[in-house]
Parts: sequence; C-alpha cells; structure tokens
Amino acid sequence: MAEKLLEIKNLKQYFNVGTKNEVRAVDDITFDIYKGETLGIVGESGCGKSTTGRTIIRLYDATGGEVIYDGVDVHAKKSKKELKAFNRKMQMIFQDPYASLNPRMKVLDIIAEGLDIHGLVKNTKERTARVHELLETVGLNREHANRYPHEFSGGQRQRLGIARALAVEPEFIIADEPISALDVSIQAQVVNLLKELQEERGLTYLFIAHDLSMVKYISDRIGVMHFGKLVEIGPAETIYTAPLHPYTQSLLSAIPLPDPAYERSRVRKSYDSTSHKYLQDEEVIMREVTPGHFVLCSQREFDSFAK
Amino acid sequence: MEKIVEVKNLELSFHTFAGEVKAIQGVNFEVFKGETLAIVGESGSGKSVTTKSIMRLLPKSSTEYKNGEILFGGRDLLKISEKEMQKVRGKDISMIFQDPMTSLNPTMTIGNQIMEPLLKHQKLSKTEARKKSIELLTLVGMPKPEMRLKQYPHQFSGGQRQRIVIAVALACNPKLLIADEPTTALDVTIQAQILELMKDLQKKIDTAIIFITHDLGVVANVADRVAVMYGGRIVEVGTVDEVFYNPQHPYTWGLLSSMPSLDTSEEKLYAIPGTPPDLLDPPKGDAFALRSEYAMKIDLEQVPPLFKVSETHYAATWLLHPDAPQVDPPVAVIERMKRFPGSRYYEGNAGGVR
Amino acid sequence: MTTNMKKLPKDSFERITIDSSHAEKISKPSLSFWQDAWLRIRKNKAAIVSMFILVFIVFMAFAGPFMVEHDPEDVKVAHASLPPKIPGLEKLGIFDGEGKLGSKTVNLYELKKVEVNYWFGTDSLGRDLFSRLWKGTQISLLIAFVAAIIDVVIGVIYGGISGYYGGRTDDVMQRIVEVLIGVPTLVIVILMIMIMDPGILSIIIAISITGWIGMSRIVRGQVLKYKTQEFVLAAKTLGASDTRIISKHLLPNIMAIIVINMMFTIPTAIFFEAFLSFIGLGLQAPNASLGTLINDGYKFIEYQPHILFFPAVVISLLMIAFNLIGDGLRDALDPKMKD
Amino acid sequence: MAKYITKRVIYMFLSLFLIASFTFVLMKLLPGSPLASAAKLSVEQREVVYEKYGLNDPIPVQYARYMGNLAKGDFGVSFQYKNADVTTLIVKKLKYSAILGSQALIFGTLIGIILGMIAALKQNTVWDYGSTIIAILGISIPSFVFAVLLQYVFAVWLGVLPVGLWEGWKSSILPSIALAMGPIAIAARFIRTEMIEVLSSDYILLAKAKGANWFEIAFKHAFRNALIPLITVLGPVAAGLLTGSLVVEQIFAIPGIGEQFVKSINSNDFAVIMGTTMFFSVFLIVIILIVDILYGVIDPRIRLSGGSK
Amino acid sequence: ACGDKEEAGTTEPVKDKEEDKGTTEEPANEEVAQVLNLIETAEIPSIDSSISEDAVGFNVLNNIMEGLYRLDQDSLPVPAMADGEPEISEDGLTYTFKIRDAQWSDGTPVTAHDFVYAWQRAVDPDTGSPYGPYLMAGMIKNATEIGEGTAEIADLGIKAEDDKTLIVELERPVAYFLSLMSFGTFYPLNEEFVTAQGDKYATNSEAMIYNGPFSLTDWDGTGNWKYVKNDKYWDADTVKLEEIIVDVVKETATGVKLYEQGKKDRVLLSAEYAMQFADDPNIINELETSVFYFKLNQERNGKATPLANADIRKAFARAFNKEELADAILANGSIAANFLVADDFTFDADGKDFRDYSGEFSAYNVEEAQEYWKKGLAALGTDKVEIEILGGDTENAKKQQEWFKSEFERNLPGLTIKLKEVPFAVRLELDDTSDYDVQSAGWGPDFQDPISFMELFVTGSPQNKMNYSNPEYDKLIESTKTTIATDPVARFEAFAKAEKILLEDDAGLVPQYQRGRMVLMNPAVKGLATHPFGGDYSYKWTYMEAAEK
Ligand SMILES: Nc1ncnc2c1ncn2[C@@H]1O[C@H](COP(=O)(O)OP(=O)(O)OP(=O)(O)O)[C@@H](O)[C@H]1O
Ligand SMILES: Nc1ncnc2c1ncn2[C@@H]1O[C@H](COP(=O)(O)OP(=O)(O)OP(=O)(O)O)[C@@H](O)[C@H]1O
Ligand SMILES: [Mg+2]
Ligand SMILES: [Mg+2]
Repeated sequence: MAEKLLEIKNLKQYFNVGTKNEVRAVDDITFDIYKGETLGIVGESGCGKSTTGRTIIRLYDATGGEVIYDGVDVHAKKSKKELKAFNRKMQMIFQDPYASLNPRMKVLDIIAEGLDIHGLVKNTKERTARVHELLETVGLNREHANRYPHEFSGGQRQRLGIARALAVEPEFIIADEPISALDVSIQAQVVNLLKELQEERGLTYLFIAHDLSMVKYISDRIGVMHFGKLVEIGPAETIYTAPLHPYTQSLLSAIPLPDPAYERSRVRKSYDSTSHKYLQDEEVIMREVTPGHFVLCSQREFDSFAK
Repeated sequence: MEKIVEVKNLELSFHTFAGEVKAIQGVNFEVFKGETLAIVGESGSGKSVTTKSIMRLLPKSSTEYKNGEILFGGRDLLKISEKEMQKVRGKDISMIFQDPMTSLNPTMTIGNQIMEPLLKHQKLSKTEARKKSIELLTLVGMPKPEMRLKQYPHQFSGGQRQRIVIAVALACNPKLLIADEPTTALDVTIQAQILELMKDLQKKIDTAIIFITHDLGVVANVADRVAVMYGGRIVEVGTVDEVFYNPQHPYTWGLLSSMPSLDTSEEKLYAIPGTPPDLLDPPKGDAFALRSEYAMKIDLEQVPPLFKVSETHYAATWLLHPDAPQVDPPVAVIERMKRFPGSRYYEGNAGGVR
Repeated sequence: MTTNMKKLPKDSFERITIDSSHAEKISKPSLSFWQDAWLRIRKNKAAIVSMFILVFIVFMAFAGPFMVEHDPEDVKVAHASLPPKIPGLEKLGIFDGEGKLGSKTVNLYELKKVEVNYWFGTDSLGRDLFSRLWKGTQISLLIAFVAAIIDVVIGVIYGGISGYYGGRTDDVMQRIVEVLIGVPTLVIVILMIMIMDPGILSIIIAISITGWIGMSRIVRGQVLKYKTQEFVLAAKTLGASDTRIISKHLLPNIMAIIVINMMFTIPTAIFFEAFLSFIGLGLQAPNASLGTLINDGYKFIEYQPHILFFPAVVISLLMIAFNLIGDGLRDALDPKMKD
Repeated sequence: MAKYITKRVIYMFLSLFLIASFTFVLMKLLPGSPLASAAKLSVEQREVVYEKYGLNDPIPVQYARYMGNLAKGDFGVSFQYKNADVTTLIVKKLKYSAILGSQALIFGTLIGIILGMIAALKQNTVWDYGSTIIAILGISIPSFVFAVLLQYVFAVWLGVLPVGLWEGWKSSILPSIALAMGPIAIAARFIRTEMIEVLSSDYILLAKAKGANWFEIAFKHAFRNALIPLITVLGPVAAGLLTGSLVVEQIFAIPGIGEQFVKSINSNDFAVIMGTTMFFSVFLIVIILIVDILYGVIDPRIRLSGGSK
Repeated sequence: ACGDKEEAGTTEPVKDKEEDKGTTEEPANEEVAQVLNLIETAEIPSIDSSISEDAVGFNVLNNIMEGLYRLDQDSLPVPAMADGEPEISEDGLTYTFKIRDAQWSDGTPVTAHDFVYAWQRAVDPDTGSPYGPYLMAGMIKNATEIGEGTAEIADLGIKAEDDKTLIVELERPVAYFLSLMSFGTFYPLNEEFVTAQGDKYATNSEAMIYNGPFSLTDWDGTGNWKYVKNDKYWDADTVKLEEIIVDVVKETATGVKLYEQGKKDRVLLSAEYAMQFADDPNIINELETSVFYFKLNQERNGKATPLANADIRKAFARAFNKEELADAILANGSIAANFLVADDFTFDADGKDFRDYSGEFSAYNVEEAQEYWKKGLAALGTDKVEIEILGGDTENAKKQQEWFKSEFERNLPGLTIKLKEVPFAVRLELDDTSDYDVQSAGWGPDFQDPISFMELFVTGSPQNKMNYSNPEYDKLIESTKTTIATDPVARFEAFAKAEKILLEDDAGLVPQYQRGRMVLMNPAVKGLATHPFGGDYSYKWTYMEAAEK
C-alpha cells in the first residue's frame, strides 16, 4: 500500500461535555488515509460523519485522540504560522451549495480568498488570472468571476466550492457530502470533476456521503460509521460484496438502486444493535478480518467471521 | 382501468418580482386506480407545482392557470369553488410533503392532527375519531398508539413523524394520495421502511399514488409507471420498465446514466452538462436541447410533441421523429436497453424484466 | 397522444453541436445584493413614497428655515400666537389668519395689525413656526440619527463579540444584558438625564444607554446563525483570521438586518425625545425639536391648533415613513423571497 | 419545571440586587438635595435633618443599610410626602395604573391581533394596507397628542366620557384607549409578520391539504404559532403599561404611579425612586418569567425541553 | 404665602394653585348643596404642622387647624384660638395669651399646653422641621441656642401658666409677631394624640385631629382629598360649606375642561388660557405677594463675573421690558416690578402701603441700559460678554427665559445669553454654591413685614448667595430689628432706603414682576378669602349661592 498521509488515532469529539445532553458525536475512531486514495465514509444521518471531517480539519478541537498528518499531530498546539501552512495542505468541500458560499461576495473574491490569506499572488492581475484559471478548471467561464453566488445553480455552486478549495493547492480534501444536495443529473458533473482533479493533481480525498452507490463508485476504500463509531472499513469492493458487520449489511440492503428488476427482488435487512449480545467484559475493537478489512467486533464474532 | 385523475394540457405561470415564471407549460398525464405514478425530474422542473395544482394549493395571488383542466371524478378541479375543493382535499385526495420535521403543527397534539380530517370529512364523533386514529397509527406501525396520540410532534423521530403524516393522509381512505418527495429528508434505512409501508398500505386500501422524487432508486422501487419532467413539461412517460430499460428521451438517458449502479465501473460517469432552464425566460423549442449532445436544428425551433413508443410509453423528443437520424444512447443506457425485450439493443435472456 | 406528423423541412434534423460552455451561461444580468434589493424595494410603492417623503422632510429641515424671512429664534411678542396665513390660500378659507379668541373667530392679523405673513403661524412668543418647525425637525433628525448610529455601533459590537466568541464570554455578556433588560429603561434614562448637563448630548446618551440592547440581541442571533454557516467554516479552513471572518463574512451578511433595525430605531429615538420633552427633560431653550414643539402645542389644541398640527404631522410622517421603509426593506432583503 | 423556576427565581434575585445597586448609585449621583427647604435651613439645621434621614453617613453605609432594609421588604419613608410609607404609597398609586394598564393591554392586544390577522389573511389587499396604516398610526402619533385628541373628541365635543379624574370605571376608558395604541401597533405588526410566515409553513399547507377552511387554518393552526413571538415582546410592554404611563396619567389627571415617579425624581425623593424602580423591576422580571412559562404552555416544544430558548 | 423659597423663576411653583368652586346645578329657590369642587396642582406632601413646608400643605393646614390668630377675609390677623388680644409687656418682649374655649375634633379641649408642645416640637432639631427653627431663631427666646445645642428645648420662650394662659417670651421686639401667629408652624398640637400616633401622625386623615373649620377625610397620605365641616370648631356657625372636594390636576387644559363642564368651581389659568378667557365675566385676577427677580452673581467659583461691574448690572437691570413680560409673556395678571417688597402687602398703621414710602427703581429704559452697557464693557475691556441665566425647567419658566434671552441680546449688543434650565432641586444646589451668573428666582413672604423680603440680601444670608454685600444696607436692615424696632414709620423709611440701595444704587438685584394669577371661578362661589402669606385661601367664610335664574 501507498504511504500513509493521515493517521487518525482514537479520535473523540464530544459536544456539551458534562451536561445532560452530552453528545458523543465521534467516539474513539481510528483509521488511516493513504496518499492518493479516496476514502469514503458512509453511515446514517447524525452518525458523526461531518463531525469526523470537521475535527480532522480542526474546525473543532478534538475531545481526545490524535490526527497525524504527514507525521505531525494536527491537534497539538501550533503557532499561527504552522496552522496556516497546515490550512494550505488540507481543504474542505461542503455539503450545502447554498450555505457554503458567502452570498455577499463576488465569485472572484470567494475563490481568491485563499490566495489572499496565504499571499499566493502578488497583484490583482495575477489574482484575477488565477481565479479565471481555477474557474476553467472546474468547467465554468471566466465571466462568472464577477457574479454573485445566488446567480448560480446548485451544481455550479458546488464547483465554485471546489475551485475555492483548489486555490491553495491542497494535498488532501475532505468532501462532506458534496453531492447530497444536488440533483441526480448534476451529481455526476461534480463527481467526475473530483475524479479528474484527483488524477491530475494526485489529491487525496476523504469523501463523506450517504449515497452508497456514488461512494462505491468514487472510493478506493470505504468506512462505515454508526453512532459515532467506525464499525467497518475496507476496500470498496470488499465492503459491498462481503460486508461483515450487520449494520453494514443492513445499510447496503436499504439502498434503492435505479433498477426496477433489482428493486423487486430486494430484501431489506434490519439492524438491531442488541443483536451482538456482547458480554460485559468482552473487548469490542477493530479487528482485521482480511488484509485491509477491519470490523468492529468481539473476539467471538471475529472467530465466526473467519469461518 | 379506472382513471382517478386526468391532467390535460395544464399550463401555469407565477407572477413574481422578476417577471412571469412559466412553471408548467403543458402537462398531460393520468393516474389509474391502485397504481403508483412516479414523477421524476430535476429540481425546479415543476413536479411539486403540478401536484399542488391538483390540490389547488398554490398561492392564489401569484398563480395564473393559463390553460388546461384537471379532471377528478368527472369534475374539473380548476373550476369548482374553494368550498367544494375543501371537501375534496383530505377526503378524496390527500397529500404528504417532503419534510416530516416541518409538516406537522408543532403546537397541536398528533391526535388532534390525525383526527382533524376524520371529524371534518367523515363527521365522526370525537370518540369514534379517536378510535380510528388509534387504528391508523397501528396501521402505520406506531407502537403504543393510545399514549402517542397525546404527544406533540417534537416527541417523535423523523421516521415516526413521516408515518404520522402518512396516517393523516390515509385517514379518509383517499382515492388519490400525492406524496411529494416523502422520503428525501430521511435516511436510507428509514426511507426503505417508509417505502415498504406505503406499498403495503396501497395494497390494503387500493389507493392511487402520485409519487414525486428525484431519486431514481426510489422510483424503481415504488413506481408502476413513471413520468419524467423537464423544464415544466413531461418529456417521457411509460411503465417503470419501459422508462428504465428502454428510455427514449436524451434527458432520461442522462438521468439514468449519471447514476452509478453498484456495478458501474466506467472511468467517468455520464454527466448532463449545464444548468436547468430558466423558467422566467424558457428557451425556444426543446428546453433540453441546450444541454443535449443529441440536439438537432429543429430542437431549437419547435417544441417536440409526445411521440408514441408503445401503448403506454411516450416521449417528447425529435429523435423519435421518423425523419430523425438514429443515434446511440450513452453506453450505460445501452447496457440497460440490452435487457429490454422491446428495445433495439435487446440481447435476449438477461435481467428479470417481465 | 399528440403525435402529429407534420412535414418538417429536411434540414430540421441536422445534428448541431452545442457549445458546452454555452450551457453554463447565466442569462440574467449580474446584480449585487443591494442592487437586487433596490430593484425589489422599487416595486414597493409605500416604501418609495415614504422615501420621497423622507427626502422631502430632510430637505425642508435644512432649506425650510431659509424660505421665510423670519428667524426661528426671533421673539416678537407683538406677533404672538398668530394663526397660519399663506397669501393666496385665503380664499379657500384656510391659512387665512383667522383664529379663535375667546369664543369668537377673528382675523388676528388684522386685530394685531400684523403686516407680514406667517405661513404656519407663530407661537406664544411670536416666533415663526414655519422656520421653527424645520429647525426642530433638523434637531429631531439629528438626535435620532446620532442615537441610532450609537445604538447600532454599540449593539453591533456587543452582540458581535458575544455571539462570535461565544462560550464563557457570551454567558457573561448575556447575563449583563439580562440584568439591563430587568432595569426599567425609563428609570435609567431619566436618572441619566438628570445627572448629566441638560442638552442634546445628554439626550442622545440617554437614548443610547439601553437602546442598543435590541440591536445587540439581533446581531448576536445573526452572528450565531452565520458563524456556523458553511461559508464561514470554509473561510476558517482556509486559515482566515477572526478579523477577516468578521469583516468579510459576518458583517456584510448581517448588514441588511442592521439597516432594517436601524430604520426602526430612528423613529423610536424621535419619539423618545418627544416623550422627554413632555416630562420636561428635553432640550435647552431656545433649541426646539419636534418633541418640544408638540409639547408646546398640545395644550392649545382647542384654541391654537396650528401650534400642534404642523409638528404633529411632520413627526407622524417621519414615523410612518421610517416604519414603511423598514417594512419595505425587510421584505426586499428577506432572503426567503427569492425572485 | 420546578427546578427551572427555582433557577429563574434565583436569577431574578440576582438581577434585582444588581438593579437596586445600580439605581442606588445613579440616585446618589443625582444633583440636588431631597429636601426642598434645604436652602432655607442654616447649616446646622440642615445637618440635623440630614442626620435624621441618614443622609450624612458614608455612601457605603447608606448602601448597606438600604439593601438591608430592602431585603426585609422595607422601602423606607418618602421625603416628599413626609414620613409616608413608600410601600403603601406605591401600592395605592399602582392600583390606578394597573387598572388602566391591564385594560389597555387586553384591549390593545385583542384589537392588534385582529388587525394583524386580517392583514395577514388578506395580504396585499386594501384590508392589509388599512390595518397596517392603523397600526403604524398608533405608534406614529405621540401618546400625549393622542390622549388630548381623545379627550377633546369624547369628553369635550361629544361629552360622553369624563375629561379626567378618577370617577370609577368610566374614567378609565379614554386613558386606556390612549395607552392601548402602543400594544395595538405592536400586536398588529407582529401578528401580521408571524402569521404570514406561519401561513407559508409546511404544516399549514398540510392543514389545507386536509381540507381545512380558512377559519380553521387561521385559528386552529396558525394563531397559536404566531402568538409565540408576540408574547415575548408583550412581556416588557405589559410591565411598562401596568406600572403606569406618566403622560396619559397626567393628562387625564389620574393619580397613578407613572406620574408619581417623575415627580419623585424631580424632587430627589430617593426612597420613592428606589421603591418604584424595585416595584417596576420586580414586575418586569416576573412578567418575563411568566412569559417564559406561557411560552411553554403555548409551545409544547419548549415545555418539555425545560424552558430553554 | 408661605415661604416657598425661591421658586424656579417661574410662575408655577407648587404653591400657587388652588382653585375652587363649581357646584351642583339646579339652583332656583331650592337650597344649594354647600359643596365646593376644587383643583390642586400638587398633592399634599405633609399636613404635620411642624413638618409642612410647602404651599399646598400650609393651605390645607390653614383650613383644618387654627393658631392663636387667623387671617380674616381682609387678610388681617384676628384672634382665633387666642381669646382676645394678648397682653404685651412694655418692652414688647412678653406676650400673654388667653386661650379660647375650643375643642379638637375628638372632643378634647385645646389648651395652652398644646401650643407649648407644638412649638417645642417644631424647634426640636430631631423633628427636622424646616420652618420651626427658621422662624423662631432670633425671635423666640432661646430658639437660636436650642438649635446650637446650648439650651434645652424646655428653655424655649413659651410657657403654659395654666390650661388657659400662654406666655411667650421674645428675644427682641417683633413688629409682625401677631401676623406670624396665623402661620402653620405655630399651630397647637395635642401632645397625647400626637405621641399616641407616633410615626403615623398626620400620615392620613384618620391619624390626625383638627381644631380648624374643616376636617380632612378620604386622604390616605397621597392623592386627592376632601374637607368636611368640623362641627367641633368653635365658630362652626360661621362655616357654611359642608364639603370641599379637591382633586389633583396638573394639566391646565384638563382643569379648564373640567371647569367648563361644571365639574370644578375654580381653575387657575396659564397665559394662553388667560388670553382666551380674557373677556369671560368669571375671570378673576388676583395679585399675589410673590416677587420674582434676577440674582446677579458677582463672583463665581472664586472669579469675578462680568456682573461684578456695577455698570453691567445697571445695564442689565434696565434692558428688558417688564411690562411686556407681565402683560404678554406671563399674561396672568402679574405686574411689572420695579421693586422688591411686594405691592399691596404691607401697610403702616394708617393703611398706607409700604410702596408709597419707597419708589420705583431701575425701570425699563433701553437708552440708559445701553449707556451703562457701553461703560461697563469699556471697563471690562471687551465688546463681547457671555452670561448664563439659570432658571427653572418648567414650561412657563422656559418660555420666560427664552424671552429674556431674546430681549437681552437685542437690547445689549455684544451680549450672548446662555440659558441653563434645570429642575428646582438642582437649581437650589447651584444657588447654594453660587455656581451661576444670573439666576431667575422669586420669593413669597412668610409673614407680613417688608423684612421678609429685605432680610434675604444682607451679607451672608443663606438666600443671598450672589456675593452681594453692602455694609450700609446691612446696617439699615439691622436697625429695623434693634434700634428702631418699635417705630413703624422709621422702619418703613429704613426699608425704603435699603431697597433703593439694593435695586438702584448697587443694582445688586433686578426685580422682574410681582406674580398674579388668573382664575376662572364659578360666580356662585362667594366669600372665598385669599391671603398674601401663610395659607393662600380660607374657606371658612365661603358658601355657594343659588344661581339666579
Ligand atoms: N456543534 C454541535 N453541538 C452539539 N451537537 C452536535 C454539534 N454538531 C453535531 N452535533 C451532533 O453530533 C452528532 C453527529 O453529527 P454529524 O453532523 O457529524 O452527523 P452526520 O453524520 O454528518 O449527519 P448528516 O448525514 O445528517 O450530515 C449529531 O447527533 C449531531 O446532533
Ligand atoms: N409560488 C411560486 N412562485 C413563483 N415561482 C414558483 C412558485 N412555486 C414554484 N415556483 C417555480 O416553479 C418552478 C417549478 O417548481 P417546483 O416546486 O414544481 O419544482 P420541483 O420539480 O418540485 O423541484 P424540487 O425537486 O426542487 O422540489 C420552479 O422554477 C420554481 O421556482
Ligand atoms: Mg453531515
Ligand atoms: Mg418539489
């Protein structure tokens, strides 16, 4: 396997700690992301996917655990300068194409924001040129630079978001449900763009989604989350063809596919978290079932998987 | 088969700050008893507006019905009085909306909300209505219905709320149930439950359903027939198999091929370029032409009529004109067509198509 | 269905290539947020009429005193308490210099042998009410604008800090606001006015003392709302500083609401000043404001209604205009009203 | 719920403590002496009188004593009304103000709600503009002008109602109407905005889809939801009204607390200023508390989540 | 009028308003209800005679209590609780009063002890009486010493020889002593009742007993009140009114409307209303004894003001049209004042007004004023002077001040007037520290003697506070208390001389006007007595006459 770009170790993110509505949005998860790959994260709404992404990029301060990027712990205290440098390497694309662009800024300024912050351009001319270039990279016209976000359609906006992230030439991009809010017909535009960019620039993606068919299409590996925990992670094919964790199986069985024949024969499996019947002192941890395929399970379950 | 509702030539505009929005520009379809018609199409194509106009729920001040009729039980719903319409709503036709979080009144107990149409349309007494509501809640699979009746919407999860909304819609055994993206806001697992529930219920009470969604997976799951909308028109209509396995309209091609199925492995997905038409200033001719790689000169001049593909299958594209050149649909679509007996790419055997 | 097979020209079915960049074209003209708002508000007749009224009043406030030869502060006891007289309008039976004296209606100009005309009449010191009215409007507007601006500045800063930094800071700041809300505004304001030297400045300070609370709560709410918006998060991931986020992302977005709220703060301030005049805590003579003018006039509504009438009309117009403009702006700037 | 209220009450005392302290400081800063006759007295005589009222003690001592008395519910005696007990004085005056205020509040809110509902249901029609104009006029004419107009029309011209003075309920009509203008405007505009918002919500659409007629929509479904923001703003308005409006009281010669208050300030009657302030604050805070509880009654979402906003 | 100290340079002090009358309709032959409906513009602060210090309080006291003397319908002091004229010692220092057979409203007799108790209570520093020490010091034996703590309260120069005999010892002969005996502070108090009530005494109409023509009812310490006829009053036969209903109405407009509707019998008019009702037959013009003036401060915060220059002062004194002020600005029956001691206030034994002894000083004269002004400016070496006028913040005060500003600025070129309008309490404080240039103020006398005005401006007087000092003036005033104390004519002449020094020679003080009031009164009200000092009105002789058909 390629080299590790990112190691996430025992990452925890709790909200409202100490109050009665404490939320364990991310509860002790561990995984690695390799250089140049796309790691997909799926799971039902509210299971902590976005929180994971946001904690990795330091939008939240982690409650516990480490995020090691290129051998450096992102969450260790850092100087402003180091943080800035880190910000250039890691970028994020957001879910909501309407909320993720400042409605009061022109496209030019939105895309150039990263350039301005990091002083990547010397003058306005260069700045404009860069923005035009980026616009074209994401398949838009240079005339769009002088417009406001509200004049764009959802897919166009999402591409603007991508252009903004690309402006600082990051190595790693977290895409938090970049297509969920888009129309089917537009989703493909964005996914294609992301794939192209990955090829051209050797980007690494953490791709969050709940649409499993898209995730499978774009990802090299997939992680499945459930209630703040990572329950299964492994190569995309493996997860789809041989899911081990019952939650993964249930999730897969629920995805409707655009194929009437398949739909007619589909059997949905439901998941009941008590079905594991874990014993009190059983250690439930990620165990590697086949190379690269980890499942959250007890030793007993692990043994049964092996059969 | 008995026709429940027939929409004929519906044309409708909104008058807004910016000008006239030609939201619906001639829509024709009918729904038969006991069947599910799915309407798909991208955002803004007029799906909701079409169904809301059946219910006459569009804002009176800005809506202008320019043409057409909506026949329901022999009456044109566009012509009857508001009073009469109130008797139709909730009783003969009922509706479920997209967002279960906002479609229940937060300050009313769910009991009252379910009982409202019962008291109103079936003139039941309070106790009878209560009994019926409990039945309804049981029907949609809500545990402990007696207790639940007294609770408020915020005490329910999203999936449960959508069940309640369904219970409300089914209260008076409507002839037609309109479901406007009833599962879009829900998780896949809960979505699957709700879809199953709806199909079950449909079997039990034999109601006709218009199901709006833009998720083709959901369409494949629930629909008997499918209508594809684009830019305020229906561009293709047919049985679910016809539309999925023998699509004729380039837009439908685009839709189908832009969605990877679990075995898609092409390097690149087919993507429909560009953006939806601006209904303030709709393009001349075929609205999809500007985004279509199959565009022909005539597309820019004339709106294509619905060409008949089979008894049940029609599509509005000049490609079906006898004089038009034969074109090959995208690869992904050909893959599908190979499995459809009526298609020119049919390769026999494969797939579970009837 | 409609499969009519009219003959079509041969070349109709020629394939054409659509330029894909063409497909991304946006046909609508590019409008900034404020341009767009302006287009919308232009359609709101009430707001437009109000704007005209406002512009007119502001114009008159500055030009009015120069339109007549009388000085607003010129005391001329011999000309005291004259009713309005505008030459040319006499025949209509209004503005003809007739007024009540005792139970009789007489032409007071003839009675007092006054040769000049006072368009809006005079007060009990014989000062010209026309010029005084506009002078007073000037001061009322000044008080209102300055007070509104102070409110806005304090409110925005306070609410902004409280909302943006959140956590402990927010907790403490909100507790303070809670206590301030608990203190009856009137008490504080009256006490403050008493403590300070009377005059315009102390009125402005007093009005501003608690006036900002509403604004700060609104701003805080907005900041709370916007600071978790994805575009702000995006700026953070780009490494934007707090200053940048506040000035480039938050402020421009809450500007609309600030402006709307200011439209409602201004009339409140005008009113409050009038109220202070009523309880005798208003301006120092010989300054006049709409409040003091109304206060001078309301007691004589039966005998010399003109003293009350004009300032009351101007203040009402101002109130209505600001309120309608506020309403109009709210409608025009409401993000929910897309097209 | 009980826990929530306890917490609120504790906050309330904290607020009151701060308010009392704050007012005390302001008051001590007030120029002038509480004794109108001070200038007439020789220095020694003045000392004696000040001593009697404890005005010679260091400010912290006065403060401690005052707060101590407050804690016992003792507001002290008035300077202005020699030796009059402040609590009795305030309670007596408050009675009139409270009658006027509650009538104005009820009347104003009702009318305002009706106007607002009409405007919202008939949005952008003559009805809407009409009620909006009435509402705006209500807050556009200063209350003293309005009060005088009412007095002139109903008491002088038509002679149907008393000009002023407190002669029983009839006397309360005109002042109550004058006071009601504020609540009318506030209620009308809030209800209009909220109703329009609520009417465009999904659950109203669902109610319509159930076949509800406009009446059911307006009253069964929309009203309650539109009321919630209104009661928040009405809280302070109510407190203000119930504790008196000096303007209207003065014009109608009603011996209420509002008028008394300004007089106390003008004559540096510390005890009455403090007493009135405390009464007013308690009123305001209690009303805010009531509003928050009412909130829960009207909106079940809040009821169960323990009253947090 | 009682000493309501300087009123905020305005015509609207607490004291002035009292109105009356109005009555039930149906006159004819039937007997008219003897009910009088009055308006007050302020509430009663206190009816404890030792504590009372304001016009409303003293007016109420005048009608519910009675001292040794009472002012009659012509405002002359006549024996009341005193049974006939007192015996006065040769040296004029000892007065022996006999007490009349009279009862308190609870039936207990009024005795000499009641006076002793009341006066001792009033002078007792612990009582905090504003008027007791002020009026008694330097007049009643040992009063000053008690205030300084060097004498016991019991040493006060008042003794009850027995229940019916009261002996008062004075420090010096006091010409106006008897007129003072009608003043509230000197009223009797029933010790037993007062001590029994303790702190509650006089805080409501029940916590009080009365020895005057009326008792109070329906008064609980604030708000409106009623008088009812006191049947225990020794002269109850004279009293015809059964009831007087008083409501507090601050707005003249409202008062006028009530009057017009017949709900009230008397209303005091402000200038605008006076103008409107000028030809109303029921309008009455009453001249009060309050005189208003400018105090010209010669030294502010340790620095000489422009007004330290006598020419500037003289210019100032002549530069405003007093007639216009009285007739057009005040328009309430006030008269221009070129004097300090009120007109129609003090008389010699022959009934000759003090004003006839004295003259008119510094009348309005623009030319003279401008001459002085030029001289003054030359002496100051400037051509621009800014002067601040401190005045009240009531509406009337403001109006006057605006007029003053315009008048002064017009008549004295180079003068800029800055107006400072503050509440009464603030003005008192500024006055106290002499922190002003010019102050508009006024004085209503507490007893019937020119000294009540003249004493105010001797060096170091608590009312002077304008750094005015003229030894000659001081000497003249002192002489009226000592050397010529018993010679009425010599006293008047001395006062006249002093007045000229103050107003003309030094122009230390600039009189403006003597206040009048315009009232509308129901013609059916008869016999309402008004007084120049003490309580403003007596209702003892008032009655309602059946209106003629
Ligand atoms: N700032 C926050 N404060 C408190 N709780 C939060 C916060 N952000 C998220 N949560 C909670 O954490 C949990 C995980 O949220 P998260 O947004 O990560 O879910 P998600 O998997 O991204 O869901 P979705 O698919 O709906 O986007 C949820 O229960 C959410 O309510
Ligand atoms: N009340 C209205 N006033 C003005 N325009 C409207 C109104 N309602 C809908 N439209 C416009 O009509 C067009 C069709 O809208 P519609 O809601 O039917 O789309 P849809 O197909 O349901 O899309 P979605 O999938 O987003 O729900 C859109 O362009 C929309 O902006
Ligand atoms: Mg998420
Ligand atoms: Mg829709």
